[in-house]
Amino acid sequence: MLFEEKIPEKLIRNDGLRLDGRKIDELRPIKFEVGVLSQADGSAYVEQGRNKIIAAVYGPRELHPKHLALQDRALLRCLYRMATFSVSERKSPAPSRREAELSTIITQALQPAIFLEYYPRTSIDVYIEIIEADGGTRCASINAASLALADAGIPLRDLVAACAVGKADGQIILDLNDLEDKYGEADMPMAMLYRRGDVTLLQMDGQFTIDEFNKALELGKTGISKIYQLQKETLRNKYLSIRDEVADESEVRIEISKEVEEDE
Amino acid sequence: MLFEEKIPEKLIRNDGLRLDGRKIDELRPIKFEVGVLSQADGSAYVEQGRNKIIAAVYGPRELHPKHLALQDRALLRCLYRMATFSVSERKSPAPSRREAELSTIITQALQPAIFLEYYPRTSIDVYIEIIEADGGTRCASINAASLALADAGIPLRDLVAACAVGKADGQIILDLNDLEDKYGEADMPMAMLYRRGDVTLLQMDGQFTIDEFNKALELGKTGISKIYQLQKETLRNKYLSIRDEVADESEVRIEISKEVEEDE
Amino acid sequence: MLFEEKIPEKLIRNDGLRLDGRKIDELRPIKFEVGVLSQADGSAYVEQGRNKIIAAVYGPRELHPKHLALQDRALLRCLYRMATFSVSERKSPAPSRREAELSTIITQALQPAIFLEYYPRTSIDVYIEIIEADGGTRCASINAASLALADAGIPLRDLVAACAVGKADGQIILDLNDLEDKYGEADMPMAMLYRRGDVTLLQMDGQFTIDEFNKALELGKTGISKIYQLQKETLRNKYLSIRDEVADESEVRIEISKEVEEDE
Amino acid sequence: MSEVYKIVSEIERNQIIAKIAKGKRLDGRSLDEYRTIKIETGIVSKADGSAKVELGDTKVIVGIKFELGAPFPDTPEEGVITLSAELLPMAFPTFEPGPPNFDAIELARVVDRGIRHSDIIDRKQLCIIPSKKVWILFVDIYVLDSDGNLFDASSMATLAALKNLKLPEVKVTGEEVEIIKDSLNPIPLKGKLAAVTIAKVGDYLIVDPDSSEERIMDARITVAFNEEGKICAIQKSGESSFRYQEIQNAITLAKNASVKIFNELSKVM
Amino acid sequence: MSEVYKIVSEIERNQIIAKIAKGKRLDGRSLDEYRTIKIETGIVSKADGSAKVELGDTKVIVGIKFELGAPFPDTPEEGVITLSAELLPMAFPTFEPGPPNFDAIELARVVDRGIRHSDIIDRKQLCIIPSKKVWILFVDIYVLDSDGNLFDASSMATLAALKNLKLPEVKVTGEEVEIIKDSLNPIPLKGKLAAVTIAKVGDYLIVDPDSSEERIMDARITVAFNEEGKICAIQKSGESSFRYQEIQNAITLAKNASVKIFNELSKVM
Amino acid sequence: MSEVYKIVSEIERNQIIAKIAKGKRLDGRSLDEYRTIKIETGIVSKADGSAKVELGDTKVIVGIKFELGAPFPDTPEEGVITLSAELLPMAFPTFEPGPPNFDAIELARVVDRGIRHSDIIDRKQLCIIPSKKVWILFVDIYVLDSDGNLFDASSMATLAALKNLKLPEVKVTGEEVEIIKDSLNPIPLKGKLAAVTIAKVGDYLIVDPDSSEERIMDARITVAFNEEGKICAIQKSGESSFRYQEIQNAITLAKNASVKIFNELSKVM
Repeated sequence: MLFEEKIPEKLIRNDGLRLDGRKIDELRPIKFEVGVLSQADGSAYVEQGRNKIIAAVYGPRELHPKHLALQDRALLRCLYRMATFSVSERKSPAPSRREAELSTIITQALQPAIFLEYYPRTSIDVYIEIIEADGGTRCASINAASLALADAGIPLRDLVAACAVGKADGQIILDLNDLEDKYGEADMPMAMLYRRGDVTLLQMDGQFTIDEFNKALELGKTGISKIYQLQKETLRNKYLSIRDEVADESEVRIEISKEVEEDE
Repeated sequence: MLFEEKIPEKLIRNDGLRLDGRKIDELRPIKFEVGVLSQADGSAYVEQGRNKIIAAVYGPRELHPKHLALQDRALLRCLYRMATFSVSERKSPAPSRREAELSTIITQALQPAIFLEYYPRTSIDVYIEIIEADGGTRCASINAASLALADAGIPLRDLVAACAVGKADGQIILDLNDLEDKYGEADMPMAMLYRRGDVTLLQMDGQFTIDEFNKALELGKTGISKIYQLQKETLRNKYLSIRDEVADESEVRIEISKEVEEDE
Repeated sequence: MLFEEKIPEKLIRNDGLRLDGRKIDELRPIKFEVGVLSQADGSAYVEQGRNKIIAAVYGPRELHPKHLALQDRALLRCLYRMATFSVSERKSPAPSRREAELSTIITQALQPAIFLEYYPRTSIDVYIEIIEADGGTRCASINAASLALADAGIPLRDLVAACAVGKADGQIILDLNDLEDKYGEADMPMAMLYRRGDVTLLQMDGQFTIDEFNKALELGKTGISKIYQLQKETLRNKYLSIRDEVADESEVRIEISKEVEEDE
Repeated sequence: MSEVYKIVSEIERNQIIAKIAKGKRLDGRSLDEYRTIKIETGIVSKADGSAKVELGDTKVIVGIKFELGAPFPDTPEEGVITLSAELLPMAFPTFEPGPPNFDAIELARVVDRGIRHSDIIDRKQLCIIPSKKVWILFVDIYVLDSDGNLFDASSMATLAALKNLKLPEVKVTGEEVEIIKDSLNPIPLKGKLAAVTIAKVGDYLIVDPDSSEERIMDARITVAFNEEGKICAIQKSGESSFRYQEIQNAITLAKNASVKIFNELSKVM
Repeated sequence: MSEVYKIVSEIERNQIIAKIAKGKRLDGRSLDEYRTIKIETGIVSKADGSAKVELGDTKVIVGIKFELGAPFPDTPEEGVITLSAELLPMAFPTFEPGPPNFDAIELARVVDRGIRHSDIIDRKQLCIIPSKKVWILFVDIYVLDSDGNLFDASSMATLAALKNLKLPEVKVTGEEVEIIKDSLNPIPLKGKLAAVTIAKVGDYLIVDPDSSEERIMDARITVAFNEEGKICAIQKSGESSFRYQEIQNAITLAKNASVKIFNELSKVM
Repeated sequence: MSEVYKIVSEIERNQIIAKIAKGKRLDGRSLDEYRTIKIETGIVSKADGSAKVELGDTKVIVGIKFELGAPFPDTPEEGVITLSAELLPMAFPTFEPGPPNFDAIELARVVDRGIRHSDIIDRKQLCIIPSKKVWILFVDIYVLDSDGNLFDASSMATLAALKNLKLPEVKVTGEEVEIIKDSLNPIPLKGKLAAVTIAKVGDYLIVDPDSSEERIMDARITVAFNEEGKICAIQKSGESSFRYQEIQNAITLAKNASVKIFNELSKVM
């Protein structure tokens, strides 16, 4: 980082909006795309604010080395990596502890969603690459990975949607950007199997009174519900466009995972 | 090390005693304790001078990776590690070559004592952690490991006892402390299966005439005999205290390894 | 490198000779020796200019780890390493990317020569150590490795001979030395199964017009033919000396690989 | 995991849940009961600060070494605290030697985040010359004996070791920093921190799980409080999820249990 | 390689060769036909230069970050360009996570050698104070989707990213280098470079192999040309050999194909 | 170790012991007989010092490179000698590529300790400016062919390479150190060192074991002497033990064998 960043005096402006013009309970602009890679079994591209993230899924497939195989279910392995140029100061290409930690955190957030017991002794590998980072990459990665799993046709109990909540200038805010993440008073990433009401990721850094915590938890759930809807729409559109393509050629109809569709 | 250490002018005072007040053939104060950990199969805590060392034993147990297994005996693996804060200058947490070397040296010193042939294809793992170091950690570690092996109920030909001898101001001295180790003229760690008269560790750095060497070897043996007695007492006391405890409850009598007991 | 190297103004002198006195199409002095090590199955020592290189071969032999084994042929593995003191500036003892790259390049250059299909599930290991480097170590290593393979009695389709060509002061030159490699305009290492006319190594750095390239390719082939003859002579002499030795003792005659011998 | 082990584990899980359903745990504790805590400080004379915590059979040692060094470019007026954790292979049958795995990294991060966000240490007081020279504290956690709930034990031990830490005075001349011999002083800590771990086992929440409970639990949440009762860090971990409502119940349980930890810390701080 | 896989692969190879013998490839291309090329620049705002190339289904991103640093001792008046490549495990079923393997190292080296020997960048213009301060460029290639011919795609993406790179102006006072804010300028590039890969399949040579062709090919040769038509780098790779005459034929094929690449690069450079 | 190998090894051991019991070894030597020693120096022109030793079929090369650098803080007036060893995979069928294993580390340590404690080199003469600039010597041992007794061979080769080492003169101006071209001088060595290895095979002690004897030996002891006959280093290694009395016998055997080594070293030193 050659040009020093100026520390913002306030994160919430006098008009009650945030520095990027958002309301305190407003998500950043989101773009979801699925089926973006030719070789992977499933893939998704996510932009959330200026985050640019690709997730790809391979599996269920034979697992190497074999001694890692689980007898009663598939082994889910997520790998979160950042491109060297994805952040202001160049990231070393060597895997960092933070990447190792987030890889496991993301695995734990996705695991309860997958019918791993359908595929004993195999692996399901999720690869996540951060092309550009802008705060909240772990949540955006979970959103991308969840879409890629659905795109790969892996049976899911529910989609996993994720979003951070936090505190800035004493107010509870939704979907923190880079600056808010860095200079805010609290940051709490969450992930849920939204329809089921299961919380699969919850971390918090900063300071919350118990009241603030409860308020934040509720706001997080609201943000997650919106992301969840958007994920489903993305898959529905993809499904329709596939059906159109197929219809042109042969009138055959492809069904995607019922789990994804039924809750409209 | 922020405060520079003053190099001592002499290691033997005019009154013939050493800087810590010991006679030239005197051991440092020793404290042995066994059964100090709840999860390990056997464990021991040793203080020898200001050395503070914990040793723990797991095994005989299934060995990973399997291709390391020996068909005709158990594989003994010792791992010697130093806590970062155990020495004056912070030790890097990465394993050092010295730790790797001492791990093998200690394995070789203990190996002849164990009936490894009783447990083919298994491993016996000895973990040693130096909490605080004060010269002679390899010998103190062998003493601790030997106690932990006995505490784990692993059949032994004999206890292994270890002690260093050396030279300071031209005199042969027993059980070198940190300063004597660093500024003395020779350092010779030894380990023996005392009752059997087998030397399982012998290293020397410094300069000895052949006469001095012979004198040092003899003094080392004497020091080892004292440590050996203390090891046996420690185990006997533990055995008695277990018997007492057990007696209180159910009168059942527990036998510990006959090998350890018979030579009184 | 404590003394700075002077960059030469010209690489070809006014008399048309190169700085080391060679003609533009002349090889450096070469010394080939086989059977130089006692433990390896085959070995060779090569001096090419001031390059000093040892190659050794083990195999065909059982392969560890086993999952690397190929069902239909032997696995050829070459390992190219440089001694720390082989170059002007001390080389770090850790394996470098360049060493990893050259190891594979050399493997690819040798592979087409070997009847790997005769020895499924085994490995043939070629170890190359650069004792001293003087430009063109990859070609000299291939020459050494090829001799070591023959010395190990491994059946070969043909010997692999290698040599670099390049450009200096606008002229196409054969067998570049260190200076020519560094300050010349192009460097193109080549390896061939000479008798078969198969090119197994071809790399180029620098700038060639297509005409220059064609000229260089032809000159390279000529250089390779000379090296090839020398390799065969070396093996023939060794074979004769073995036959002599054997004859002295027992009159038994040893045949070395027919492949190597037939093309005289 | 072998089939046999899985069955044994399933039986064990059922036993533990059956007991919990009756309001008791295998070692006799009630669901919200914390184990005995024992804290000692100054146990390693070559460390600049040290402490040992026993939480039931769990044993953790923390040692601190200081060094002079440069601050991070983005916090030129703050000292550096580098916290890491080792799960020694002696501590548990399945712990293996080697570089820190996820569990060790997570342990260090959770303790670090609690300390960091509770504002217990003013990092500015570790600064000597802004942008140039600061104190760097290496805080190293060693788990010697692992009978469950390493987060809470390590958090206590770290706090006690920081309390035990002594730094020398320095004399600054231009950019030269001279350390004044035998001038060791403790550093002021603002308040205390209590990290409390709650495990979910089936439909039950239990406080301070031991290793047998951790083996069969579904998920776990650790909540760190400062003395004012504010939450300073949360970490949910484990392969399963919490119901939305359970999160709130866990926070309440943790808040109540924090009282005992503050009491024990008060004895040494 | 399992026996089954080997047989499948043998069948696939025969199908591809049968088609090639008739002058066509599985995707309908002729033997000397290059796939569609799509180049975008400036795709990562935190990178100092970036580009994405799609070559058929192959997708490669290149990002560049600059730093101030010291030159190499033997080139005190030249900046440093450090080029590396990652074959992301998402890009192909058999790519694995971990440090760069031979394929990644070879990819970076071939691109690097092409750039280096084509003299496209005058490294001297990256020098600020000789022997002391120069620009160091970290050029990182990420392969996202690997449908064959990574050499050519990465080479194009690297060139486009270099064209997209902007460096700030500096003010030099003695040995102090101050970077002037918001003063970014592109660096001048001299000409362009086209790397063209030819695969050998049986007795045939084909241009721009896709992943199915690479799987069954015997060997491969990549030739890099500058705009004057000079050869700047060659790399033969693969486990088999080229006949002496085939080498010369491959050079001609590559020369012809380079025209399309120069055309596409012209659109963004 | 496979069962078959074990049986073969048992047979081999019995054969060797049977022969030794009659006072002879497989290669015809007597129990206290050392193999032929051949020492060459200056074999690598790019090294600053080098030597090759052949001990029977065992072949070891040592090369030394110097650098200017900082001394260790606790020995500010001494140069640094960094000694390491590589057991090249070409040297023996079971040697594997990779970072130095225990055997390589032990080899380097034993040679290092002998050199260090024999006071052959006055490290003070490697000091240029106390606390600031000293010569750092990298002494690298490469085992090319391993037919047993690497300790003794490496020790001789290291000594010969040190004798062959030449350092340039320097001109010191303030804290600047300038190296004077073409001003190479050897460094003075005080005396010599002989490391002698004795193997225990059953109840017998043999001098200078070859690789077949090392394979079946019980334990080994290496003793290093200086020219005055003082012991400078001892290393017992191997999985078995020595009887107390055998230790003293081994020292005597080693002392006698050291004469031959001193003789050979005298030819090149």
